[in-house]
Amino acid sequence: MAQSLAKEFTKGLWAEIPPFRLVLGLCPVLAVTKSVENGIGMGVATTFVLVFSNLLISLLRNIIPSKVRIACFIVIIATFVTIVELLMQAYTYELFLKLGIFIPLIVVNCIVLGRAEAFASKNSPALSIADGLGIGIGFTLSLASLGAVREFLGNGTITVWGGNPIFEMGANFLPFKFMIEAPGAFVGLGLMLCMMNLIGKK
Amino acid sequence: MREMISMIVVLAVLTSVSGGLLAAVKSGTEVRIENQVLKFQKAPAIQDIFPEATNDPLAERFTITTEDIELQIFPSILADGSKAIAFETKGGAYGGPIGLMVGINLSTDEIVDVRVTTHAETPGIGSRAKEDLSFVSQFSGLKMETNFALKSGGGVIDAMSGATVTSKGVSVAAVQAKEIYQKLKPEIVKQMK
Amino acid sequence: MTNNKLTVSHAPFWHDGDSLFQMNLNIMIATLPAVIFGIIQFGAPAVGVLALSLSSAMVWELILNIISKKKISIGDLDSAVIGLLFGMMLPATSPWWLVVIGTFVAVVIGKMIFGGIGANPFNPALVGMAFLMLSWKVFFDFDAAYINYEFDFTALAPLAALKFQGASEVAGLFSTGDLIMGKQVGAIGSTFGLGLIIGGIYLILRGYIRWEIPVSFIAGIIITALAFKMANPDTYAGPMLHLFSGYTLIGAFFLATENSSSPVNRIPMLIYGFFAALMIILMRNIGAYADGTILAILLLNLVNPLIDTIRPKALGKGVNNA
Amino acid sequence: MIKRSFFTLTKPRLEYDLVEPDPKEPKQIPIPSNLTLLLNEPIDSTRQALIKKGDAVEKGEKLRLYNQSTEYTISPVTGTIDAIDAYSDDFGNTSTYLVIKNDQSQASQKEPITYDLKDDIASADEYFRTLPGAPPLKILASDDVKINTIVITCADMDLLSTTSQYITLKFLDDIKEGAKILKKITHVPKLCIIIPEGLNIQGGFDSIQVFKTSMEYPSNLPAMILKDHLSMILPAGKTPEDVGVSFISAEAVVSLANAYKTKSAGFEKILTVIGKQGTQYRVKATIGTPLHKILNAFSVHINEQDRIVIGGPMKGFATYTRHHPVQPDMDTVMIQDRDIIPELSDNPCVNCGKCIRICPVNVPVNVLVRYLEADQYEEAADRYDLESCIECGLCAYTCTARIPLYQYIRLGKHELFKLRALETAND
Repeated sequence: MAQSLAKEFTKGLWAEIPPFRLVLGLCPVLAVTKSVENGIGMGVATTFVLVFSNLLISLLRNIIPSKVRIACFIVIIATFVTIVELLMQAYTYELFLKLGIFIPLIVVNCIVLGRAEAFASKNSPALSIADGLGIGIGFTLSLASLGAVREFLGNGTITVWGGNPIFEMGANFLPFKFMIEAPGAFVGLGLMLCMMNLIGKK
Repeated sequence: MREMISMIVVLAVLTSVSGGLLAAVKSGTEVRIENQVLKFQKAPAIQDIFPEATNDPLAERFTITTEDIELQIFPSILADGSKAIAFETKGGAYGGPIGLMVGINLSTDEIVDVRVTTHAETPGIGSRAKEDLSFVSQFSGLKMETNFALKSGGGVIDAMSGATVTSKGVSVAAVQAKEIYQKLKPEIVKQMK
Repeated sequence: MTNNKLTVSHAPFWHDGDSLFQMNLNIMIATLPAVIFGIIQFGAPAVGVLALSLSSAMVWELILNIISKKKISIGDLDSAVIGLLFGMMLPATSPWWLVVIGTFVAVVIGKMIFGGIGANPFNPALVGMAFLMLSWKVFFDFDAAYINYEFDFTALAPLAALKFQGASEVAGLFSTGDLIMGKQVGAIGSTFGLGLIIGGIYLILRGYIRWEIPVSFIAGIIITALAFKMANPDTYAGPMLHLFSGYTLIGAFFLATENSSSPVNRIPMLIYGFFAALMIILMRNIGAYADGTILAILLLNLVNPLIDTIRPKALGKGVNNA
Repeated sequence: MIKRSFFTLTKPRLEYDLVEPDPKEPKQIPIPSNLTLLLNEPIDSTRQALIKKGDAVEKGEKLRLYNQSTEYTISPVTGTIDAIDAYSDDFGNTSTYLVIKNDQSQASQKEPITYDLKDDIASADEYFRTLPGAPPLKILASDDVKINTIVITCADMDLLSTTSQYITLKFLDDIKEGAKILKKITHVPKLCIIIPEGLNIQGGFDSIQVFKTSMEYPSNLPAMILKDHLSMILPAGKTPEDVGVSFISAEAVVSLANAYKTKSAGFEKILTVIGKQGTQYRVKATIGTPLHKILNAFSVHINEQDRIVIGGPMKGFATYTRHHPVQPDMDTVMIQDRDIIPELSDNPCVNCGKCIRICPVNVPVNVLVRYLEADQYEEAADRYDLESCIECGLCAYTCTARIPLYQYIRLGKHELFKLRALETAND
């Protein structure tokens, strides 16, 4: 049991790491990775939703009639997303201002619905939590790393939490602003995918 | 038929439980959220606009409701004793709406100062509207009759170089503030006593 | 009678003698009037930028050839043309690293990773320019770039002046004759309108670019700008200012006509040129950018595969029984 | 090789050569000691062949491989069979070649074979398929194909070649005679004749309709003649025979007329030889003569890496051996010096659009070649008009990237044909 738990958890960190391996949930990936901080925030919010929706769907998997399962999943996911949104507004308002409209979009994030459909609705609660946690942390890591690349190139800083950069290039550094813009997200994602494939090929 | 009923029951229960849950969370966080909005968005702007206010504009805020607008007004008494108000308007820009807090002196009808509250502009380009005060300080002391449009649009405001759309958003918000003010001034004065 | 070997190959056994090298060489020759004028006007720094841009573009391609273990392909001069056109779009005061990064983006991201010559969906030089303009806007402020120069004409970039001061302010500053003769501030190779037109006509006559694109492009600029001016003469500038300032002419003759990213059938070429020009005027008059040429052409590059499906019916297509 | 002109605002025009007004007599090449004949049927080692090495053959004798064979060839000389072997062409289609040793001593003693001819197409097909000019008697005689129009082409298909025009000028009466025979034996309702615009022909052709074709390449290709003169659009992927039109060369008509006159087959083929400097020679050679005999007669020296092209510069094919024999359908032999051979490249298409502008039938060559390079032949045929191509070679002639486009298209059609055959077989 412990072994399969570990397996479900670790697969989300490399073998099926979203968005690179699954290439799912690209909308938030492209939109919020302007900085590491935003990436982590979005990742944590998604992880929260993922874990709880996985848990609940796994618990209810024998009750939910298969014909209306997608509707039920959406209701469950949407509930958790709204809760996350309200909590963020109440406790981390600054982050909420940055992530803004992308939080409600977690509802339609393919990763969340995908895990609900592909995993949680077929597996036990413990495994579903491990899966949700693994995928969520993998997602957070991807967002943070893409955020780091884009923030570093595009702004010359790396900000992990709280608005103060932990790393900053000198005043002479003229940042590659393109990477902060939306097209830079595509280019950055493409180059990272290319790197991952180069590493994974061996 | 059995399946049908079970479908309806499950969905109904699920939605009502989630509805209830959301209502509970919402009511639990409502006050805190409002405070957060005030604290992070409006308070700094108001502090900047009325640095020497002798009252507490945040605490004395009130809301004016007419048929089509609902407006939160922050009244202030300036150092020289004259009355002023501040309220927020929105103007569309590059990355979404720009919120602009406009402070107006009630007795002279002049703009005290304006501050950008919320924006989603590109860092380093449009975001200068918030950080670089030389742009917004152009509004200080302008009469309400002035045309707040950009110079290229026939007004008096110089656009930030390289950030025309953001500048335009700010100016649109200012023009909107002017219209609201001219329309609601009697009501505001009445409420302030 | 010795039985020595013969050459065996396939028909046709004639060729008109054209080659990629010839084509690219001719494009480079066509840029000469504008380039020489730019060098005279902006002096030694312009030579530096052009030389670095041309050489670094070729070096990037060479490096990519070596890394990907492909045949060395710089001999077809394609990256040289990319580098040269790229350099022509830069202000003479660009720092060296800007040029090198720009050619990297142009050649590597714009061309090589799509599969090299002929496979690029966008004009590589424009991809490089778009990256740089979004990243380091400050270097593309031509007024600031030439602050230390002394010119015997109005030292204002016409389009930036138009954007920030309005058409009525700009109206008297630039005469069409001055603009054509290069008496304006701008990028190294884009100011000398007459030279660009001469180069473009040379290419059209030699058959290396297709006349439909520049002609419909220029027609699009004139018609759209005129429509705007007629709607509101105070706010919008006339077609001549738009035509002879910014990147319009280099766009019409050298950028929009890039082979891989432009259509080859007649009607699509006309649509492509016209709409690129329409987008430029829209961006200049309504949008946020002072000069939208680069983004407008990139946008039309994007729809090129779609519009290029409009083509004449091939002989016998769909005929079942004659 | 024609270089592009300096200014090329309009697309390049390639014009057919016109035969000189008063052409010299062709040079007669003596019958060589060894002749090679091609037989369009592969060797089947499991069957007993009718002919074998060492067999004696007579001039005019019909040679077949097997009893059931429909393919045959006619020996142009009296002698012995020296070799029978397999031959394979560019695309790997196999056939057979026979080498016949000429034995003059025997020839003089015997009377030439004459045939028992009837005035119908089947009997003509029985003996005259390999006449000089290769008349399409097999198709005309076939019951599967209904031919209602025969077009006699006195215009040459390819550039530089003037064989057909020469024959038209010299043997006009034979053509008229041959046309009458054709009409009589085939009962085809419509007979027309194609004459190049610039060729000055005296006299009319009675009931035969005459069309003058333009001198601009490729207006003499069958699909273009159908379109320009017969108001028929050749459907993509179909041959002219499929729509009831058969093309026959002027030489074939002339040799048919002679064959009926003498009741025996002729073997003298007229050829245009184009030397390295573009000089034209005209020769008369027996079918089966190796090419080097002809070239030696004009002292054309062949160096290493030169090219011998059978056919014209646009549609011909290069042979790997100077022993390649003269064949019934051979019109032209072109020699290219190694220094003027245009080099090809493996560059990808750069989308310059020159092929699009020059293509006479609007094939989207730039897209098509991308599919062909990726071996997607069915897609190429369905969406990018592979089969509409009339194989004029102009796209490859003009290609900036020097892609062998014409070869890609021919290969594509060949592969497509194989794919379709496979599908039919599976069904």
